[in-house]
Amino acid sequence: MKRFIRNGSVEAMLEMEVRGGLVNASISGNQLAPRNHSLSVSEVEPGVYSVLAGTRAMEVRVTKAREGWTVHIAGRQFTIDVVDPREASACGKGFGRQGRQEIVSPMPGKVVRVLVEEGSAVEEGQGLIVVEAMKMQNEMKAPKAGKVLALAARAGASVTAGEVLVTLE
Amino acid sequence: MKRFIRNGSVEAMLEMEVRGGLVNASISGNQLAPRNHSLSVSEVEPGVYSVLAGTRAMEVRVTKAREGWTVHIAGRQFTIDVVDPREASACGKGFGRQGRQEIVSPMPGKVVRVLVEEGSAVEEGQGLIVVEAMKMQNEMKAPKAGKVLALAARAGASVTAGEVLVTLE
Amino acid sequence: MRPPKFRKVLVANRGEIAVRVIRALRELGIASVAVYSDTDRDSLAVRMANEAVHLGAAASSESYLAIEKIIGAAQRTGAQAIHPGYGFLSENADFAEACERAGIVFIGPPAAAIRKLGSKTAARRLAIAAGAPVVPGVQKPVLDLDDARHIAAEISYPVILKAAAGGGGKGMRRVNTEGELEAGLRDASSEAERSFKSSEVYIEKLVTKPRHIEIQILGDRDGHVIHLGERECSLQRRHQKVVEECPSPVMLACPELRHAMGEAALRVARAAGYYNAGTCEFLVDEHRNFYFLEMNTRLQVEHPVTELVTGLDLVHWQLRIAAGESLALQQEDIHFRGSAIECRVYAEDPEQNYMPSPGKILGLKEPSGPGIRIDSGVYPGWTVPMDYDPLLAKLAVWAEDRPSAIRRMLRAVREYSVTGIQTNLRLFQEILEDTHFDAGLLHTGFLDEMMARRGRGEEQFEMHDIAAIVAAFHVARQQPQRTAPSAERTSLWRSAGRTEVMR
Amino acid sequence: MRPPKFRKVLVANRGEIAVRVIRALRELGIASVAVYSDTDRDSLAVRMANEAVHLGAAASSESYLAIEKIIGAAQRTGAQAIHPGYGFLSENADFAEACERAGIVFIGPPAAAIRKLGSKTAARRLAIAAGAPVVPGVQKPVLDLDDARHIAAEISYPVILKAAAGGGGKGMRRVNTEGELEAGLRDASSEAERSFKSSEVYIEKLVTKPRHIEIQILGDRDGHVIHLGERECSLQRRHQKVVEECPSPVMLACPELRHAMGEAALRVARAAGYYNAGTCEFLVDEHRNFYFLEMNTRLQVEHPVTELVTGLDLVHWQLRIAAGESLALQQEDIHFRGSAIECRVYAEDPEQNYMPSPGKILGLKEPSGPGIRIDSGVYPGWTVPMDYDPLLAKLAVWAEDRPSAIRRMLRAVREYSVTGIQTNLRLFQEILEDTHFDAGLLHTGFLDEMMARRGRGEEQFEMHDIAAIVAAFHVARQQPQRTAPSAERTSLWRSAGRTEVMR
Repeated sequence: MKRFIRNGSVEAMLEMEVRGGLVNASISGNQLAPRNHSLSVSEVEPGVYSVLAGTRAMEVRVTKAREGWTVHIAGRQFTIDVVDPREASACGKGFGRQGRQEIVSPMPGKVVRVLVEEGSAVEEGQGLIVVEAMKMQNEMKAPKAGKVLALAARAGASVTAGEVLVTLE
Repeated sequence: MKRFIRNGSVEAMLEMEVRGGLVNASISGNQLAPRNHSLSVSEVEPGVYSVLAGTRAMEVRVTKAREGWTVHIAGRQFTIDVVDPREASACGKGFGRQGRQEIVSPMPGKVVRVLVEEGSAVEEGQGLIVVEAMKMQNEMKAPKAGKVLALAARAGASVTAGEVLVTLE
Repeated sequence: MRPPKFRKVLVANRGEIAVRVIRALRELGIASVAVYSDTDRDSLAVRMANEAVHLGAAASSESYLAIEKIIGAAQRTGAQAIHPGYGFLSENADFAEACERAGIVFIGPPAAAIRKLGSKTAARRLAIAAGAPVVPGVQKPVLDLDDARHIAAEISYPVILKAAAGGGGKGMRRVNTEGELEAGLRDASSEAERSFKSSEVYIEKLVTKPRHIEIQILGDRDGHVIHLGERECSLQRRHQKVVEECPSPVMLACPELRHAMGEAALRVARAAGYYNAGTCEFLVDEHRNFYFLEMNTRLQVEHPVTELVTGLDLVHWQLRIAAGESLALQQEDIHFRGSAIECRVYAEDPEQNYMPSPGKILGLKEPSGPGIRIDSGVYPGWTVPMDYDPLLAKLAVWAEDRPSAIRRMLRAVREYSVTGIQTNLRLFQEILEDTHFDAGLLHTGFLDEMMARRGRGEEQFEMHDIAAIVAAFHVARQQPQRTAPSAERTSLWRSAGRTEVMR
Repeated sequence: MRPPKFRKVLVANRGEIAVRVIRALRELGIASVAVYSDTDRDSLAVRMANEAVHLGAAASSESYLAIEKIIGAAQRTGAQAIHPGYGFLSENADFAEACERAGIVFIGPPAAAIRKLGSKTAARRLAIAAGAPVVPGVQKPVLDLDDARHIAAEISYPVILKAAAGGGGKGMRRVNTEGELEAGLRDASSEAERSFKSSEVYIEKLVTKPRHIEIQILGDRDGHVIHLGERECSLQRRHQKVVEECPSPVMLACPELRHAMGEAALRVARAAGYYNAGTCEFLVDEHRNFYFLEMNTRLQVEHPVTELVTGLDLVHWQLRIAAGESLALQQEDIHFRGSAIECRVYAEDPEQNYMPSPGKILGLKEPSGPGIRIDSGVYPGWTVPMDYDPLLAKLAVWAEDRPSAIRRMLRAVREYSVTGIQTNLRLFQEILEDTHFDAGLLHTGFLDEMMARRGRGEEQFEMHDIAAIVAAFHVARQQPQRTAPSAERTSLWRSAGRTEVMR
């Protein structure tokens, strides 16, 4: 089994063979020799794996992230994307910026104030909208100067994390 | 929704209506007027229900028993069978004894000694077979005098709970 | 000891403190009544209480701040007393009076004491009269910008603006120079207005690198008051406590300070006619001068560290005193054993400026074993609502001394796992491993400084590789491989030259 | 305190005690190595250790009793010392010696002390020589039935037969009359042979209604030994402890007894050249006479109650002493605060004569909050193997006095829930609510007597109804109703006239 792996901004190729509870894997990139690992991997609870690398023991937790997977090991956290090479081309997302910028809510919450109007010009760093959750208010600021193209949220509305609040141009 | 309920040796008819998190139920038997209950029932974890009867709060846990369901409330335990009346006739199990008696293992474990042979006569209370689990040995005794018809287990064999070990006639 | 006289008590709160109080009630053989808002129907408190009464919508004004609904719930269920927890109505004198009028015991100090201490300016005057030292400043509300300019210049910058009705860091602004004063005053006033419905703000000298240390007191209705020592609460983010401990490291170096601060706290409590549990908050400067700040007229979030070190159960005592019992303890009966630390587990992301993270808890593994205490209000599968405070649980440890307690807490934090939402658990690991923390060099700016000085640790190949392998393994288990693999195509990533070695 | 000198320690055990020791190692900054059999690959100890080494098949002889495999695992991982836990190799002098030969520190007493105290008859002789009182009886092995008849007649019936190499109630038989002697001797010998590979049995006077009380001792390699008070362990089933507490209720009535028994234990320990942690077991009769029984040359299962009351961490001290540290504590440094109780949570069904109940744990909810300590070796989803002891976890509580500790334990037991397998949790509720237990009238036959005197409580309509309704609701959720219900048929049950009112 081959998979492309993206760990933050770093990408690599993973070849993996699973036999019983044993996983033999090789990880390779452009600049280094492949690194080989032989791990005993056992799913002890849903999404929780007991991993033995030789005698070294680790507990690894995998949960779905907004994109890819969040992996916890020994208090450290990684965000990892796993892509089947056969599907890789379908995953090539556009990275280009079309000059349009969407301001999304960083958390679920309630819109408490809208500080701009549709069509108004804004400066970089200007406050656009205030979202409140858990007694904490978060002011979304304009990442660059521009014009408010669309205003998706009204004061008092509930929003989810990742929901588009304001579109700037 | 109507259901027959068996609670230990006691049986009753349950009529139940579910609306949102609210359950209105009526329980009736032969000898008493129906008892009505209106409960707020919320499944807070799989098989765990937070129940409010008026303001009275209870935590109720339901797990599969070998037959029916085990229900825990406030440290008490009930074993309850729930049968759809439409399927009740299919559930009429034979209660008749045909003189044949099966001795089953009360627990998962290992057979450590077989004390009788096939065909041998046994007296009431005679030891038949010893099963061990968790460092504790359990001697299965003959519930009545008879003859060993079949011996399903050998010494050293692993057995599951409820597995037939000896058949007596 | 024998249980106190109440048969049934209503808990007018939610979350971990409601659970804490319900546990105490169970231990004393008293029936408990929980109250809940729409979003809290499935809360742990409702699951654990003997009875539960619905209040209304999620908004606190419709539920946990709705005085009449709560008193109605107590009357309906026949509760003889109400425990207010902390926050919500716990320091509301009107509520305490409404309870009394309804013939229900308010488990806390008398309404008169709450009023005397409720405004920081009034509390400050009371403290000065009682002979407790206070931070230089002017104890009357600021009239306008000119007045503020005048006062600030007199006590000299830096100064701090504080909401008179405030608490929890709301309505507070540091002002370093006169140029910052106007904006600071505007922000503090409007936040105070929003949070406490009073824009009243006053000005104090800013004590630099202060420790925030508080003294727990306990008194009965006969005027017998004792103190249970201090809690060091200097580790704060946004003026809210994150890590607390007892003893304070400063007391280890200077044990006389506990006695002096304890006496000051008792003078304030006596002057206010205080009874039940309460806490005097102080700033302690680098020369170990201490200044009374305010008195919290309720149980504190961080009360477990005092319980662990003194062996007393504060909620049990609150209930006994409210039921009319005398406090059978003298000051010399209070012994301090070992060292306790508490970490507040919040649903927030310290990496994103403590962004709140409400949502569904998918997995929860709590530490246990020797010396661990957890006061939690959540369980796996529970959706942490966005409507209230982000406190999920309090993790406290006890050990024979501070170094052992730190190592035990580190062990506990590593055992703790919450998935589905972000928590600040990882931050504790950094704090506990910090050399300044180890040395006990604490002050209220500690956490911000620590965050500023942190560097990214050396990353190991192996951890990254294992994370990647287990993630791929997990994905493969969830989406079983297709039986007929199609011809492999070159990755866009690879062809674009973006495949690099994993660092 | 500073951590001891070991860098890495192997834990030669499984279950909750392996987890307990791993936690201590983490707290002291020492790397941990777990060992595991085939059935324990996914055990909590393996999940928590820094390293894990596979030993072999489930049978203890292939794994946790395989001396060479364990020493090999320590050598392979570079562990400097081995903690044996309790049971398995913990009291095996050959193992202690094998460790020493391999240059690995055995965390326990010297092999010579284990040998001196390993046989109960030898220990008894040592105790007599050291001036500790013993139960009337004959300290040499029974030769044959005639010899047994002679000895039993001399010390008078009832007597008790005990395996010389024994422990944990194995190879023990009560003999009330001469008629029962032959069968008793045969059973005790064969059980001793099976359990300890030695059929050696001796005879003692049976003390009626005895309390089982033990004294914890702690000593260093320089011969400095102190005791940490007692544990009351009278609540037993099948001669195995179920509930333990400190202080013993008898000490509350008679505090001098702690001192007298402590001194006796210290005399035995000194006579044996003992160091590290150990426990002297005594019987205490109704007149508060005490008799030395045996010394357990290892950590006890029930050590947490001593830790909770004295504030000392026994496993930390075991590690320090093994690393060569002096015991910095004097007898007068040991202070007893409050009251602690431990309940052993077993996978067994008390309603079916404590039938073992191995299997998969489907749901697990552990209590928490003030004063609760859980030492568990299991987690939800883990399959409790049939191959080992049924101990799942130890639940211990601390409170300021015994009545408060009982009520807190009752609160904790009610919060505790294990589904999927049977446990003895409900039994604790009965014990804790028992008036004889409340009065502290304990003896080793307590539990059997309590079971005999119990009556079925009054059953309430409502609980039965709610159980039935929720079961039906649960079934309906699992099997969504068919859209087109068929015509209803009369129930066989009903037509057979067996439908009765629910009681």
